[in-house]
Amino acid sequence: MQPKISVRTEPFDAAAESAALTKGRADIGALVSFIGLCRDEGGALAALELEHYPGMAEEEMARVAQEAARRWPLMGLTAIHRSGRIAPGEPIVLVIAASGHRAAAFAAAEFMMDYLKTRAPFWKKEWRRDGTAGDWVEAKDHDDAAMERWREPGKRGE
Amino acid sequence: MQPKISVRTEPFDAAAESAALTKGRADIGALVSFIGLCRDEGGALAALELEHYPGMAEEEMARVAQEAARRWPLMGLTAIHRSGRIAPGEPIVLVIAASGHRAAAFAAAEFMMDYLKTRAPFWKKEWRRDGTAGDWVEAKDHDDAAMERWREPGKRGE
Amino acid sequence: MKAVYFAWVRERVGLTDEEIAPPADVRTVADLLAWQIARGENYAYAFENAKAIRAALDRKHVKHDAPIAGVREVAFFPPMTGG
Amino acid sequence: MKAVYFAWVRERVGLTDEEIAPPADVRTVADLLAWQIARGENYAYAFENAKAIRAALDRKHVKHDAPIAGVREVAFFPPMTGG
Repeated sequence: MQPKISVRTEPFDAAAESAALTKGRADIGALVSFIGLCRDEGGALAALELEHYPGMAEEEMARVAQEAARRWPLMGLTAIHRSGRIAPGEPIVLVIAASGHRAAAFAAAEFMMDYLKTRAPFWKKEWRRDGTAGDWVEAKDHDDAAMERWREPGKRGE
Repeated sequence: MQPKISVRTEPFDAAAESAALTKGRADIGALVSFIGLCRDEGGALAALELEHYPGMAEEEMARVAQEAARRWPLMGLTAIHRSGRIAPGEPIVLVIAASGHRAAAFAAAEFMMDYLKTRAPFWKKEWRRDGTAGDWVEAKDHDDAAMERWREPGKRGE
Repeated sequence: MKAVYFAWVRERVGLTDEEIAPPADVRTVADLLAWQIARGENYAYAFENAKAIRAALDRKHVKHDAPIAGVREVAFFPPMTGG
Repeated sequence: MKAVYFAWVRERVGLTDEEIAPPADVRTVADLLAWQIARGENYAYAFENAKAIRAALDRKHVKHDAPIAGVREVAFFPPMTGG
């Protein structure tokens, strides 16, 4: 199982990525997809600007994917992260995990997201509707906590 | 938030169902989709025949969806289960959960699947490639265990 | 009262559904299972292992000690295997 | 050694990357941060709160006590907010 990792500016086609994982095989019982979207709760956001560390972003995503593949019996794993300006409602990140059974697929997809959030070198800057630059999005403690729980014994689906 | 529940024989379009949940809104940050597929490990399976209890199947799926909506702050929840003959590699069930944040979306989607597995009145019968009827698929203890863990305190994403 | 059967319970009984009229002393699902077993070989075969039988009354899951008074539809089926 | 900066570290330093040549007694990432702060106001502003700065050596996350000997590329950036 070779994970597919990609960083790119253009949108992704989640359905096509899912189809690529399942095509021509009948051993996959569970496919879990996560799509992270640009959210605007206050109505003042024009876009998020996603900056990344070229080279390291892909390498770190690949390291996380290899760790997921080591932990769970996966038949497919795709992670695509966009960079550049992304408007509210648009997709930012896609993770798809395929496995024989649902527990492994759910756990692997959530593990990927928890690790990508805190280990993949991406940063979000807000741009406001009035054309001015907003703040850099701050990292959240609960994201670190979400990652840490995968270090505990008795991890899910393993 | 009104969950969408459906039981039907024809395939579903997961991308269209996702798009229906997110269209025209910018408050959804996380979309988790689960697709359960007909699996054939041994190579002897012609199809699974999905039998269901019309009326109760939809009602029970709706009850589980309402319970998920009560537990997590969801902005969309879709559950589609197919009935009839389904060939290996084809999709059987789709669950999509939309929320502001990923922990709630992951937990709600996995909760839906764990509950549907053990509470929704569907049964699978195997049909072999030689044309003969195989066994009725037996319920698995680990599916009951998967459901039971949602009763424990400190449930995820709540 | 309408009885409906699914999966291998349906195959063993040989019917998808039927009208049944159990006597007044059949008060619970467990009573109904015992009464069904006495109705014939097909019923005895279908319901021989009561632990393997799930029941629903008017489309809601119930345990075997649930009372059947006033129920219009009782369903018998094996543990579910959807999803 | 090439230094690269991202997000608000990049904005405060005012550069995306540069060649740096720290003296021999700068042995760890922490040493490098202290040395950077002394290089000017923009560096002092960027690196004033060392706890808020993450570092990578040759594209791998490291802690501040990591030795920098032999490293070709050092990166400084805030905690990540992708996903």
